[in-house]
Amino acid sequence: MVTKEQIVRWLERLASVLAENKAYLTDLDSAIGDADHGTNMARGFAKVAEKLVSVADTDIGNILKATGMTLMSSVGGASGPLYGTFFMRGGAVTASREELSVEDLGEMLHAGMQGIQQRGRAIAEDKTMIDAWIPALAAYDTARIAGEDTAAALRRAVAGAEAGMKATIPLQARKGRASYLGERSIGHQDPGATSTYLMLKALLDTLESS
Amino acid sequence: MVTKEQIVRWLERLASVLAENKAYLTDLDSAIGDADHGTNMARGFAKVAEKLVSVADTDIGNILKATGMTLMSSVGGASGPLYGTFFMRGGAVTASREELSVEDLGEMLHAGMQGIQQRGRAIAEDKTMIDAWIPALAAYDTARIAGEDTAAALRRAVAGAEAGMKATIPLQARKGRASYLGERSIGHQDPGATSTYLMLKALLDTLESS
Amino acid sequence: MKKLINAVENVVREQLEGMASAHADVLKVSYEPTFIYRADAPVANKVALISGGGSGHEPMHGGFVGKGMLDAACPGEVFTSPTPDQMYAAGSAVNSGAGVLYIVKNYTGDVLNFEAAAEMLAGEGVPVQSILIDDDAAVKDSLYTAGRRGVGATVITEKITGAAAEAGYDLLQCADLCRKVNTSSRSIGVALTSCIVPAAGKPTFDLGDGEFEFGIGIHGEPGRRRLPMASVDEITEMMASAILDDGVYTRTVREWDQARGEWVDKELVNAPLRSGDGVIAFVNSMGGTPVSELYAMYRKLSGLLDARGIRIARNLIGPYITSLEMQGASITLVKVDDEILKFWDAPVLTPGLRWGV
Amino acid sequence: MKKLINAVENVVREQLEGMASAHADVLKVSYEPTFIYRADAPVANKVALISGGGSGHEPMHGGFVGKGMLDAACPGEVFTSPTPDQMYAAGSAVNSGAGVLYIVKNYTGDVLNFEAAAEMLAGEGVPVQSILIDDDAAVKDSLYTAGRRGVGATVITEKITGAAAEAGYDLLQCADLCRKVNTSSRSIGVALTSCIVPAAGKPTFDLGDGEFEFGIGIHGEPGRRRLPMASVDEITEMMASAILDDGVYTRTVREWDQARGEWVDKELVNAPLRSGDGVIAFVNSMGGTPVSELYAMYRKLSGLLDARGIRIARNLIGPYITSLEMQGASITLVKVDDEILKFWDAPVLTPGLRWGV
Ligand SMILES: Nc1ncnc2c1ncn2[C@@H]1O[C@H](COP(=O)(O)OP(=O)(O)O)[C@@H](O)[C@H]1O
Ligand SMILES: Nc1ncnc2c1ncn2[C@@H]1O[C@H](COP(=O)(O)OP(=O)(O)O)[C@@H](O)[C@H]1O
Ligand SMILES: [Mg+2]
Ligand SMILES: [Mg+2]
Ligand SMILES: [Mg+2]
Ligand SMILES: [Mg+2]
Repeated sequence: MVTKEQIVRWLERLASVLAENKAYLTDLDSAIGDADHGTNMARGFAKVAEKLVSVADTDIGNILKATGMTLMSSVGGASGPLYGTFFMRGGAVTASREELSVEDLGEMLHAGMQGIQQRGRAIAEDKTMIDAWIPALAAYDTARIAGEDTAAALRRAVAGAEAGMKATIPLQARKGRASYLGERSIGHQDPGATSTYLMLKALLDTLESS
Repeated sequence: MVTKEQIVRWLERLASVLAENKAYLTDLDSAIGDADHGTNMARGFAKVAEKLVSVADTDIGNILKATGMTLMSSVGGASGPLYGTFFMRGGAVTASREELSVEDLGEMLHAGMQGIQQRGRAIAEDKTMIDAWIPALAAYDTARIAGEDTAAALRRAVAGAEAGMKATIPLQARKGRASYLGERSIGHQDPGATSTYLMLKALLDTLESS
Repeated sequence: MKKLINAVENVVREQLEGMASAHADVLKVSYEPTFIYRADAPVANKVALISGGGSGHEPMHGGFVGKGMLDAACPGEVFTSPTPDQMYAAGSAVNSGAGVLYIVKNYTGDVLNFEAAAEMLAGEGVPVQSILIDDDAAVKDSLYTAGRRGVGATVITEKITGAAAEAGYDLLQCADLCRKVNTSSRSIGVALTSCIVPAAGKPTFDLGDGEFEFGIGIHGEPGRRRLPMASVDEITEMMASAILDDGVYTRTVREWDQARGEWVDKELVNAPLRSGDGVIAFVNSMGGTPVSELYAMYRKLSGLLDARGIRIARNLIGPYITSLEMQGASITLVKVDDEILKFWDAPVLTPGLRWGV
Repeated sequence: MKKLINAVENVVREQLEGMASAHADVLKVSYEPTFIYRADAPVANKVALISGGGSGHEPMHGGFVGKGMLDAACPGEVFTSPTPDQMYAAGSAVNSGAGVLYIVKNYTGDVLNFEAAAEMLAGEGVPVQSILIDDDAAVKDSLYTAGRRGVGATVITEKITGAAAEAGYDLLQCADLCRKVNTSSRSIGVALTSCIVPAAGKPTFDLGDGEFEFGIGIHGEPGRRRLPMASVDEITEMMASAILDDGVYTRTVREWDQARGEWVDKELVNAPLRSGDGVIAFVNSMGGTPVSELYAMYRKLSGLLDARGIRIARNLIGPYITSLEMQGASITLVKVDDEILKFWDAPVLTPGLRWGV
């Protein structure tokens, strides 16, 4: 079970995690992109943290939608509309909810990931954030079906995201800015896959610390 | 006495002297100007050397005028019209002459210097080529009046030019590009005064080597 | 980094304020969200043209707002795509009822943000079309990349489509013309130096004294290859071949289907230039290269086109789509027909491009 | 040095060839001697305007040849003044009988060469006037220097006098108007970086990473002083004060007296700008500074003028009188009256400046 308060604390924690990892993400992006992924994400989630003040009292669906809208209008770049869509779609399937079961959370994550895929059209091994989402949700689903609880399922998801993130290193990018590097994109970890991992990790840490 | 052949040899020698001193003059100009005096003068006298082929058989007046016209249309900068005027005025007072007495040469040099002054309006101690011409011609006149021959009078003129050239070092420029440096122009030898010295020295060397 | 700026956070905002006060007769600027729009917008019965992208490419796009060109432009932070709320607000502000055409450079960031905006605007019942500009011949394929980037052709399509909108073309006609100009265009760019993004404070990339980058986008992103510095004639020859020897370019792009209210795939084809074709030859400075050097490039280019039997019908030479102070240049060739030429020649009154008025 | 050039000896020639082929409808280029002239010159009954100077300041002057501006321009080698034979030949080529006005920037080299040309042309019976442009407020006096250098006002006088000539002003009227614009103008420039003259192959001067040069001419010649790098607001404030707090400027210049056939001295006076005055505000890039940064400068400038009660009647913002790829900017303020504004607004069709046609 994930409560509304935990969702809020997750997003707050994520804002600090991304602020801390700003340079790290930007460095990853400077190797195969334009050196702004850290700045983009930190800027966007700082805005989300501000926004949370006024929406924390509403429901989970609303909080996630507000998060998505805020990311949409403050991140820019490729990642802005992708993560924006993730949260807006996630919000749409959690309308008026005060808490999420392990199934609900899975539904929310799947809806979000589907949004990212529809918007960005990336498939597995394009070397994008999708390469973190796919194994993460596969692991989550397996755990959920096996009857594990939310925290346990999320622990699997985080491990899956981390593996997927690392597996982007040997890939050649076929989507986004990195694709123009061709073979020169090989050998670098995808920044978006990394922020996806940080996102799931922050949710897990929130659940575990409460 | 200076013959027409000596005038031609002078101008030829001057072309090589200026080619040799191109970097030296440009270095002087880079300290207080725009680093082109050597290039300007070398370019102009290379053209004069080319031109001489077709005018060497005419008279001194014509040779000097052709030199002046060639300098006018090939040197550019401040020094182009100044030296151009020098030779054109010098040519005007030596029309149809095949040789020049010590008086004739003096008249030629004075007419030329007057042209430089009318065009450039510099007076003594403005830190220009005029600061070489004035003492040079003063020394020439003194020697001539004392009855010395052309080579002897020229030897005095070259010494005067050299002294005048060196005396530009402590001056603050009041004319030309160097004037914008104000006090920062002090301590540098004027490039135009230097090319004037080289010009007279080349004439002396021509007379002495024949 | 030495630039005529105040605090890096305020660079874009302050430059826009200066622009607004300099060109109050032509345009206005809205902040929060940020967009530049025609002083007389919405223009009754006219299709509204909107473009946008990261800042740092001036005069594009803001400098092309005005009569005969764009109705609005959405600037992002330097080299960062703007966000859907800007594009949506701009669309709402300048739509006269005749609809909104988004002109979108093919950079993933721009594309995704404009797509979100188009959905929002269409959701409000505003007729929307969205055309992708993807003319960068430096990118070889679209199977293993995000497709060709939008570069010099952007300026040309904005000018030509802007004139057509002014002349009364409806939304679908504007979209068709815009797409036609794009599929008639190919570009290639080179960088001699990097630029410095104010917020980064250091050069985007290191380029040795003796090398240049061939086939850059408009941010100094890596090109096809890095080469030893060469003469303008040699560089121009390489650039011209990259365009002239480029085969048929086919790719699938996503366009908004107004009737169905969804994105549909469209196959677009650029045919190679052939002897007998007439072109607009656009020789563009990346910012730091002076116009005098562009003329040297144009000199060689016109000789090369001549030898191929390609006629330069019009030209545009200067800094129009730049990367801050980067030294370098790009060449865009746009195959023309009577319709394209007519709208190219039509009057335009913007801070960045002006003739006939 | 990385530039889009071939051999350094051919830089100017090849750039002119490119320019001639790009703008054949507007201008032609003669070589040996070199000058750029209006395609339709001589224009019957019109006073012919000629300017010139070292190359490297493009679009000035060649880019201002065309309808409503210059009839001819004489380019020298890079940063080296052209020679009298060019100016004389240009004068002979474009004189329609209504006479020739030489517009001469006050650099000793330019002045002396144009003087020689004026004498030659007058010697042929051609009516000649020669007006000096000396607007650089960085130079304090004319007693201990060669006087103020000619900088930004050159563009403005060429535009305004060109329009007057087009409107039928005779030679003396053109000269009077040109002189009036000059004595209504003051400029100040700053450099953030040096440029590289192709033939020299290395920077003209060394400017540390943390400093800028205040009060440069247009070749990066030393300015008033070298200062630690500052914000655009601070730099603009210094520049504006240099112009606005400049007292009466009086100097003696040499002008050609047509009737007497000789040079005569003329005393010229620039009055300080005062509250209530209207100005043309010209914010110019030295080449390498992007137009976006000029807008930041314009933003501050317009605030400062506002505070002084000075109204910006018109503005011009962009790279018009440059020093190759140098980063930096200049500000020129020209006090206007109805005559000046009328001719500023008149149509102009040149590669470098175009409106109304
Ligand atoms: N089409 C796409 N689908 C999914 N993710 C993508 C796509 N294109 C790019 N990305 C992700 O976006 C990340 C880059 O984001 P960011 O740097 O913020 O934007 P930009 O590339 O516009 O500068 C990449 O590392 C990648 O994970
Ligand atoms: N008004 C003047 N009268 C006499 N000589 C001058 C004057 N102005 C400059 N000069 C001379 O010209 C020289 C510089 O010539 P040069 O470098 O060829 O031209 P520029 O200064 O135009 O680059 C100076 O060293 C000085 O001697
Ligand atoms: Mg990025
Ligand atoms: Mg010099
Ligand atoms: Mg980016
Ligand atoms: Mg010079």
